[in-house]
Amino acid sequence: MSTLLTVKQLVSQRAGRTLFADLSFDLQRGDVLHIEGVNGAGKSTLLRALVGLVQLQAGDIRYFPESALPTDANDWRQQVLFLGHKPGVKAELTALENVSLQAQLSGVESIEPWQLLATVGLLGLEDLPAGQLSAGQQRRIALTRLWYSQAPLWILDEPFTALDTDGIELLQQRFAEHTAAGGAIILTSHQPLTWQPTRLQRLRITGGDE
Amino acid sequence: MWRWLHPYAKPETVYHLLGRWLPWVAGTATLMLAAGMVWGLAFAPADYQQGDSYRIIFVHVPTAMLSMSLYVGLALSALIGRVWQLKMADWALSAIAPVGLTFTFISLVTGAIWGKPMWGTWWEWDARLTSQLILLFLYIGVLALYHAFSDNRSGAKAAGILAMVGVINIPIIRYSVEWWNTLHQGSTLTVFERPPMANSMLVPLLVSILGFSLLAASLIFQRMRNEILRQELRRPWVKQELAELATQQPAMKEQS
Amino acid sequence: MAFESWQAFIEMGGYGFYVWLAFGISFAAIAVLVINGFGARVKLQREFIKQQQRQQRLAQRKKEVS
Amino acid sequence: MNSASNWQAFRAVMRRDLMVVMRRRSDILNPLLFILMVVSLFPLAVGPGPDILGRIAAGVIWVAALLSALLGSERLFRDDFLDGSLEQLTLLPQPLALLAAAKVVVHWLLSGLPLVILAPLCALLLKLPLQAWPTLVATLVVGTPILSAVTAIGAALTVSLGRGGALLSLLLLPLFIPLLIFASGAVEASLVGTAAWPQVLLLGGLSLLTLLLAPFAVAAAIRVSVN
Repeated sequence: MSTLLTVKQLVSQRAGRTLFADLSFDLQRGDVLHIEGVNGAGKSTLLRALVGLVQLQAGDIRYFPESALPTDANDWRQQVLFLGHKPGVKAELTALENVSLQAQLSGVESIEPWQLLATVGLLGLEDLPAGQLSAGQQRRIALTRLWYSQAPLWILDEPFTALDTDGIELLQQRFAEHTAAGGAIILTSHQPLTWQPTRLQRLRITGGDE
Repeated sequence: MWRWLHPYAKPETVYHLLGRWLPWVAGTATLMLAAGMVWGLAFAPADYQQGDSYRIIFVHVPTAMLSMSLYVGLALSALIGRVWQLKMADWALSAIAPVGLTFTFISLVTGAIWGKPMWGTWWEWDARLTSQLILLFLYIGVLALYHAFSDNRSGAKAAGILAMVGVINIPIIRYSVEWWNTLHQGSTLTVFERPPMANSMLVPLLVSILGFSLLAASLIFQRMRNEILRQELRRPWVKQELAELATQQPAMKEQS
Repeated sequence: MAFESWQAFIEMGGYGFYVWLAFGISFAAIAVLVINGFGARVKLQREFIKQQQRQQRLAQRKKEVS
Repeated sequence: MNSASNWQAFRAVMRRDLMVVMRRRSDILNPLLFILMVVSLFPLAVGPGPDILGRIAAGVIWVAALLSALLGSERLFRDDFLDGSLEQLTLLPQPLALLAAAKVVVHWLLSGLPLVILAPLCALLLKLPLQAWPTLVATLVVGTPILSAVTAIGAALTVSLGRGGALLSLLLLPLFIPLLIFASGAVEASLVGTAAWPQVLLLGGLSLLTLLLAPFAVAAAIRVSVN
């Protein structure tokens, strides 16, 4: 079962405007799907629709289409990791608490929060409230999930926002590991990838034009 | 996971269907209402206790009845919209709510006016009037929530959830208000609970109830049609429909 | 007919003010609702025309650019 | 795939919310101070005679409780919505209603429970006769969960609007009317010497019903709001 996701003929209209119509794609293990488009083209809407946060007007989204088992909603939610614009980091809690609570919520018990924070380069900032950290540092706290998540499919909305070049480099290394291990990634980004994935698909959403 | 988000009923079909029914329903409503009002005001005999003041019953009772059933209808359409993902049912909410609100308002005001000659005061904390007042608040809440969203679709869904919560609460509210009323020995004048009526009063009342029901239906149809147009503004058939209307009213076009 | 004259009908056995006030307010409220319904339609048409103009501007801009 | 059981997720949400609010103690304290101040306004407004105060005490305390519930309710989901935690919650495999219930429980622990503890002080200030104190506390114990649960519905519905305040009161206050009637009715019953337990029992039933149903409404409302 190498196909993780098939999407057929998605149609999205928001506030009376057609964002995209007849959008279809397949995602295999090891694939990276880079979704491009200008501001307001509907990239975020598409990603949010994939995880069921937004209801679209028409279309079919199927996770693990080759699986013989009936895949109910709970099943795919464990297999997909979604990170949106907002990092989901609590400003009142320290970096360390944020990481361990996030892991607990995703049902992962055996993590080393110190280790994870060191990996994303937040060593020495562990016990500061996250609200005192910069946007990029908060983003890094959220991104620690990528280092322990066991979900094969990552859906990331603008993961590079607010990160410095080191951070972007680090993240792309992690992407490479993930795809090499048979995972797949769907991401939106205004920056071109500096890393060349072996299997890169590009999808351009024009948006608005009818 | 799979889901097919297909439209069960085509908005265009419903729009035209409602358009075809509207004149008939509205026409019958006007006739029935006229008949009910004239009969009630001029031909029904005066009440032996309340004299002619009881004639307010011919608007008060129908609107009070409908205000309740419209709220239930509101919640029902919200439920249908949720369970079957029927977007048309979501839209119905914004068509029903203003009608229900107006009817609640009418029943409340006519109740208060009727109370003045009976109790000697414009407002009495009578169980029925108090319940009606709370129902008015519930309607206001639903409408306020609907209009607070810039996106009509989310607004309809949110207001639908509120309507469902409200409809579960209505029996509890009614019961609590009645209990409260007996506790405080409030107004004991049973203006609104009348003994079995003579046919000469009952028949015009039934005619009025029917008339108001049809009026509610035609008002809802009218608003539902507007709502369909608003939601489907980008569809070709709506463009055609509106373009036709625009050419019929050239003055309109220049104005904008 | 429950009344002997027009005068009696208007007076409603002394309750004329209340009865006519109740009926007046009721039908005024309904009238507001009906007018509001027609008004919404007119507003929709205006919105539609505006939208068309916006599209025309967009198309024109595209032509100029290309 | 080691995914958290429902119970684990429930506890994780509770722990996180408790920790967050513990860092912002003023959020717990301010509504309580508000109640105290509203309560002390009444003797100033209607005069300190015990006959008037004792009669209106239960009503005043309950109205103040309703208002303070509204005061703090906006924050229930606002921060979670703004920082993206709310949408992450909806994406968890666990039922959202369960996680919503966890948030309601935390809200009750930090707003309802302190209110119950504060009640004797309010009763004292308002010169509520001693025989009615147990009933007042009992109504608060069974009534405040309703307050938390229904408030959560309203807060979830308005969280994406940014200007929920007045709108929230508009939505919620009518729904609180039965609670107000039965709670103050119970206290009044014990004041005149009749049995108050039927009303308290009724409130308990309503409370259970609300706690059972409200999480589903909250979950549905959250899904609409993150859309």
